[in-house]
Amino acid sequence: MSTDVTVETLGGERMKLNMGPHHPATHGVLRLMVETDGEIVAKAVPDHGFLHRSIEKIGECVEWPMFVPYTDRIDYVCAMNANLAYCVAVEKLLNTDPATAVQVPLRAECIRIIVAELNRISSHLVAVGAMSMDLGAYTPFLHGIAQRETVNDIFEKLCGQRLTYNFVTIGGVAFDLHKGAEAEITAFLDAFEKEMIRFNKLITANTIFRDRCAGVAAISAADAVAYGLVGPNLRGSGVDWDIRRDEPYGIYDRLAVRVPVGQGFAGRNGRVGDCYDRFVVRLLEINESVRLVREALKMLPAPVEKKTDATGGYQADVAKQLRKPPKGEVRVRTEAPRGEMGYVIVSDGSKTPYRVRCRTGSFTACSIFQKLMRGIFMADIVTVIGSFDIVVPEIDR
Amino acid sequence: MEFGPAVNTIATWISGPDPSWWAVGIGLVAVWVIPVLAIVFPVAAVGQIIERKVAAAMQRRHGPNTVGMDGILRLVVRLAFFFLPRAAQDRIQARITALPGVGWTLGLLQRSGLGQLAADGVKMIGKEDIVPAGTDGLVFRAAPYLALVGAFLPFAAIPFAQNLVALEVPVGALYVVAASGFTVVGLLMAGWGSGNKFSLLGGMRAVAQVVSYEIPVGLAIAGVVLWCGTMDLHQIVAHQYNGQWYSFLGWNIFQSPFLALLACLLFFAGLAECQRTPFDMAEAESELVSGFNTEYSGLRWGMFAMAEYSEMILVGALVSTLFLGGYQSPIGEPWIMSLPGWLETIIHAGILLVKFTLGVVLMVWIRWTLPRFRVDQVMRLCWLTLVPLCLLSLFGLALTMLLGGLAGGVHTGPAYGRIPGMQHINLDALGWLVTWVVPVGFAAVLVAVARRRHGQMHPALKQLTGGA
Amino acid sequence: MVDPGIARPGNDPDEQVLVTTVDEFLAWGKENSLFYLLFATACCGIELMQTGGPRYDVDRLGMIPRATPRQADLMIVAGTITHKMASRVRTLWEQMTEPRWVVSMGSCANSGGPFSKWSYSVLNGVDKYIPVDVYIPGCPPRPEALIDGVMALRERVRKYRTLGMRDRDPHVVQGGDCAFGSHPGRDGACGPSSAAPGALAMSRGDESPRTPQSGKPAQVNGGPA
Amino acid sequence: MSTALAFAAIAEQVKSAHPSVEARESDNRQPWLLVPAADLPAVARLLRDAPALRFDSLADLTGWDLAKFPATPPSTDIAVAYYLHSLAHRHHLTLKVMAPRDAAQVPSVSGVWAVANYFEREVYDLLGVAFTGHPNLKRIMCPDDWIGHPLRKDYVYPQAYNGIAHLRDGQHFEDAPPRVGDPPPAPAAAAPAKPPVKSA
Amino acid sequence: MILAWVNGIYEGVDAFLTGMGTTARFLVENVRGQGGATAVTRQYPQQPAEIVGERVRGHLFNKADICIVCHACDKACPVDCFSMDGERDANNKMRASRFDIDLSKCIYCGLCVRACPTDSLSMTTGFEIDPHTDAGRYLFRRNTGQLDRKLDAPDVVRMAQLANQPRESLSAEDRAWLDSVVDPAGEHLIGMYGLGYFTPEEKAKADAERERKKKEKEAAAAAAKAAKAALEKAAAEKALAAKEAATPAGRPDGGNAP
Repeated sequence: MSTDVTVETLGGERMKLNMGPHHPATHGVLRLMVETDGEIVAKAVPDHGFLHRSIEKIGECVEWPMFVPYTDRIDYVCAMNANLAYCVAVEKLLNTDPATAVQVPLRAECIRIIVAELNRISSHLVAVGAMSMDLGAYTPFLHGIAQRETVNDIFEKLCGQRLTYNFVTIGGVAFDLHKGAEAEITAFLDAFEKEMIRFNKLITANTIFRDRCAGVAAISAADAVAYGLVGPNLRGSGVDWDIRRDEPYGIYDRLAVRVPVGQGFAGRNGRVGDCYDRFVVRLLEINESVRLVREALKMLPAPVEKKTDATGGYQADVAKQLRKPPKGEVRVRTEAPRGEMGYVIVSDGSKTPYRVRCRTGSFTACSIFQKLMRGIFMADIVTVIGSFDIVVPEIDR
Repeated sequence: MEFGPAVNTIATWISGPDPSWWAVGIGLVAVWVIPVLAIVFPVAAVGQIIERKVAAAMQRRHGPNTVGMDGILRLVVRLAFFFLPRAAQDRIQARITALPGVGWTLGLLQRSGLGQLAADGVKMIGKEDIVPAGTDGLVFRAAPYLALVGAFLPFAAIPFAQNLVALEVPVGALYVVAASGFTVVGLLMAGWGSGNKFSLLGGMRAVAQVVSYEIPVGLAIAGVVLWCGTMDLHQIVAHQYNGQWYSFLGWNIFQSPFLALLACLLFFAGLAECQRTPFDMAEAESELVSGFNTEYSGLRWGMFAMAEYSEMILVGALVSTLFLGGYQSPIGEPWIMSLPGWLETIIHAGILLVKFTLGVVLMVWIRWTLPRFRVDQVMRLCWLTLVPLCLLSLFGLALTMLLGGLAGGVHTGPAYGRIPGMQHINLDALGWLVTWVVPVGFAAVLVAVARRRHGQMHPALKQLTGGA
Repeated sequence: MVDPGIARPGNDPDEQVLVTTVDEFLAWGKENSLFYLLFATACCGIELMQTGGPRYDVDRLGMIPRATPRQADLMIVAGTITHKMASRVRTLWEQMTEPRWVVSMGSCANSGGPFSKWSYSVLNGVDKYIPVDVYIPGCPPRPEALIDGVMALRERVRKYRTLGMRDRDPHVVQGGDCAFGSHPGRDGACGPSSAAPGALAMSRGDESPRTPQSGKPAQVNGGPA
Repeated sequence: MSTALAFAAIAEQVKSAHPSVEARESDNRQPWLLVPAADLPAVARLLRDAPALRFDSLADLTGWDLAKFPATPPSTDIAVAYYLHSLAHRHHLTLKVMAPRDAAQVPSVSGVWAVANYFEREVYDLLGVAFTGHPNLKRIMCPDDWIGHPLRKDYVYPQAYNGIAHLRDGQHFEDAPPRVGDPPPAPAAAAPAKPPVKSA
Repeated sequence: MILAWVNGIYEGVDAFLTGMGTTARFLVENVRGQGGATAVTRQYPQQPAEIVGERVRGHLFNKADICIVCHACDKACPVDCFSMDGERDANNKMRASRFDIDLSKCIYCGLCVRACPTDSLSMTTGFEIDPHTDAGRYLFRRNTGQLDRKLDAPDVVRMAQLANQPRESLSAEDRAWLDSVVDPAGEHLIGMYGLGYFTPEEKAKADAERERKKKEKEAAAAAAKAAKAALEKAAAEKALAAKEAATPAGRPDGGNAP
């Protein structure tokens, strides 16, 4: 229960408050036009587009492989997953015609899972850390960042960049795992699990934090589906749906993905689908990702010299296919940390896509803001935004 | 109202045995301003560095450690050797830095972040001080001064040493609470005068919060007053001396679990009064950009920061005075009393400084640990938790005193300092034990029952926090 | 407006011992206490965050983030600035108090970067709207690069003169076709003064366009056309 | 036991209720239903509410300009595609509505799936398809005074916005997309800018 | 209700103590420098940067002596940051006469390096503007935006000093040196800070100079091309005439059929 006051009982005079586009809690350049009566929010209308970089238009202008760096910038917090989504989509397009079919090597698939899940960990670290920072706890955020740095180090050794990786390519991955990568990743995971327990003691189990999130902006399962919530936001409302398990892409069908759903973790004051559930679901997903990375490491086939080898290689040869891909359209859904990252790709048979459409989780998450932000406290706006883990370029693209 | 001995001494020294009012005024200002300038001001400034260093240590960082005192040294050298060309001045500076010990000291200042403090201050002085369009000019300009005055006024009644107190108000405890309430006027004026809606919200939150938390503060102080039978802070300090070498056992906080509880409550209510995390809704950075000081820059903002840290010190000093023996040392007083008067004053002030600095560190520690409350939670905490607990403690305390008196456990302790014949409530060992065991045991049983009834935790959370 | 480049009485360091010494001291403070504005739009924002994090810890250098522009000295433009956002960036910059500096971080803020060619909505370089002191290449720049850029900015801050004549005003708009600011010599974008040859001599070191107390530019040449 | 239906079965059900709906296939054999714009709300409601279909989630709504698509026969319509998904039955469906280029109007489905509100605003902004009955049909990405709809194939890039030139000087755009006039090479020889071409 | 209240207080105190304990442990470990919470800070400007791995994508670097100006990088680049000219050398091999990389646009994606057939293009292992590993600084021109040249450390110091002085106060020698290192047309530079910008008349002069040179070069190239074309045309006509004389039917596809 966030407040006893309903919007209907508020007084007539309201204050218009403009949060953003530069505001510490809007995670970038989101703008909220808030109408409040004192501390109670009567209405909050989000305003988007401050980071609309026309990436979809760029997709129509550059060649197939040249769009991969732009997917990095659609969602830079989990660039690996963003790369992966686009590459899976293009591979599916190529596979609709037997003449251009492409077989991604098994080792590349394993590496993809490893990097995608590692990046999911680091993305969720930013999500939970930023939410706790929005609620005033700065230390957990910095501990999240410190862990993220280790992941960044691994990725930097892997592909040479810290944030915008451009690592997953159409038909495989850009590089094989570097020497000693397996040991490094395992060591990181071991230390990381211990570290997360401390993180949780510090913030998740904290009563102030729990009470601030409990019961705030609870979303029913039906609403969550109707408003197009995806990923942890949808699962926080108790909907058992994960694309990795239910519509597997890559080799996710060989890994048994366990899907945590929201159950009203906050206890007495909590309700299924409140901010605390979304927060805890992310933490549970981190644990699940740790397990998946370990399993993928076990499945990893031995490397071979030939890079296009169907098992031990890491990059299928797709240059020829990409010059003349099949004409038509294809839609692919993948599970990024912020939920479904779906691509609609239309090809006119040329070396440039005809239309690249990226459906992102944050965009649809914003559609429910106006409904949620009624009758809550000013301070809860921050909690709600934080709990949805929005990344602004994903909204605006 | 009566002035502290030092005030009288100074006044007498200025204008003879029967000092005139202006001489008393000078003495008052001197005795009030000296400790404020010499003790509170530096600690308030250093508090910001303490804050940054402690935060850094908790976050696996180093905190400010690159900025040394070289700028100040250069200024000094330039001014001292103004007749020399610049290159020569630079050489002199290099020589000085190379002197044995100097380099080490400078390095220490650098690593401890004190150079950073100097740089911040210097920058703030040079920063443009703007009054944005749309502000209520006078209100906007006056607000920081009021906040600062509100933060410094209460120190007049805090006894820093036996004779270092400006005002010996018989109702000193009340005066401190009343004077510290002045700050909130500054905050409200800042919030209103800024002409910024975030500031206004921040100011309003500050008022609501500070006014509410005056209640638990007052109740907690009332407990001490009840126990000691006086509102004079000096006498409360004197009351806490048991005359033994283990004189810390005489402190109020160890007298009764209720007093200990009241000390905690006073500390937390004080935390709320000075708008620190987890009660920093007035300044909530992620909600209200910067709250009431959103529109302030340069020195005016520096004044608000100074006021905030001074208030932290005030809370630390108040808790120390009321519960932790004030300026007394924890290991008996004779070794201090045997010293010359000026040295005794310095040592006593130093002891109080250590105590309230520890309080400040604790506040910083809390700030970097806990998330922020929400407005309704703060109010609920105040009215539904702190106030009832205060009342309960007061009740328990009164009961303890009544029963203790009936059982004959209360007796008069030895006299201390310059106030002879103080009536002490001082329990003997058995009474002390009973006083502690009974309430704590009762509370433990209550908590155990309550845990069994309500204390379930979701298994997923248990797994996340390490299965405990 | 006087050309400080020409030697004239009072501008020589050795002639104004006190002023230059105090100025040097003030500049030392400014240099070592650069509070930066929490301003991040895109990818570089994450890297900025990580630079403030435990691994790179710019707090060591005296840099702490401030949420409000009034209390910030340095604006690190981290990320893409779109046409829609640009006027807000300008507003933020105007709200900052003197002395203030701007670092443009990453390709997007430098020149539009990956979006410079095909995008219709991205501003090609933030220096079209606000004057930039230091540009840092990278997409996003590594934290080391950011720190390096800040160290270089500090070299510049060290030359800032509060009391005496400034050798060089750091706030002359440097960008190609900035419609604001005080750079008179560029492509006619900044008013007719560029046509007069005499005006060109002023471009090197003219004073900041702001009056000390107003917090607003005293003269805004041009504006949204 | 799976209650998911294949495309043919879904199409059959829809067609029996709305005969104007056609089942089509794209060039790479991806099936979809072509729905006449007028029937869209009814079809949408049927798809959401029919117990065997229950498409409770609108996974994606997008569109593209067919003007340059090498289709047979050539078309200049704007295709608006609805990607439906049923969490209850776990099956998919793609709907398409062809909107004529010059008067692109499609009835809104934001009353059926709440998320369509945002999707439709985006399609309106970027492709210029007006959704009739939409509660708040405003631009969502571009500023309100933006000219043209960027994802149309005949979109002409702006030369300047808000008085600020779009390009840097010294940039070369030999093969860049067409822009409204080119930045004058030098201030002295400023060529008169071409009048802005407003896309439909 | 009272029990719930008591439980609430207990939970609050418990969470408070747990949190304080956790941060205290971090603090102690950090101060003692052991355990999981040791400070992870790399004190960068004071300590050298640690660049991990060998695949680091610093900035682009082209070995001009093995570059064959095949434009593969140009084609692979999503942002068009390359512009290059080639000419035949004595051995009739293509060599780069100009190879400009616009590092203000480069997004460090590495696609060009993967496309390069001769491995002439590579990315440095130092980060973007690392003065430590590069032992100097790379200069980038702002508006024409290309990697300009590399300066060694003493030169960097000298240049920074000179460039931050009013230009009028420089000696003629210094000014000449400065002009030789820094292209006056590049208004100011990325990666090199504190560097001045140049007066508009200087820029105008430099622009005009460059424009003139470009026009001259273009004119020369056009003339050469025209002459060559005329020559070729004449030759082709001659050959065609000869061919037509030999095969009267002629081939309609011009000999391009597979």
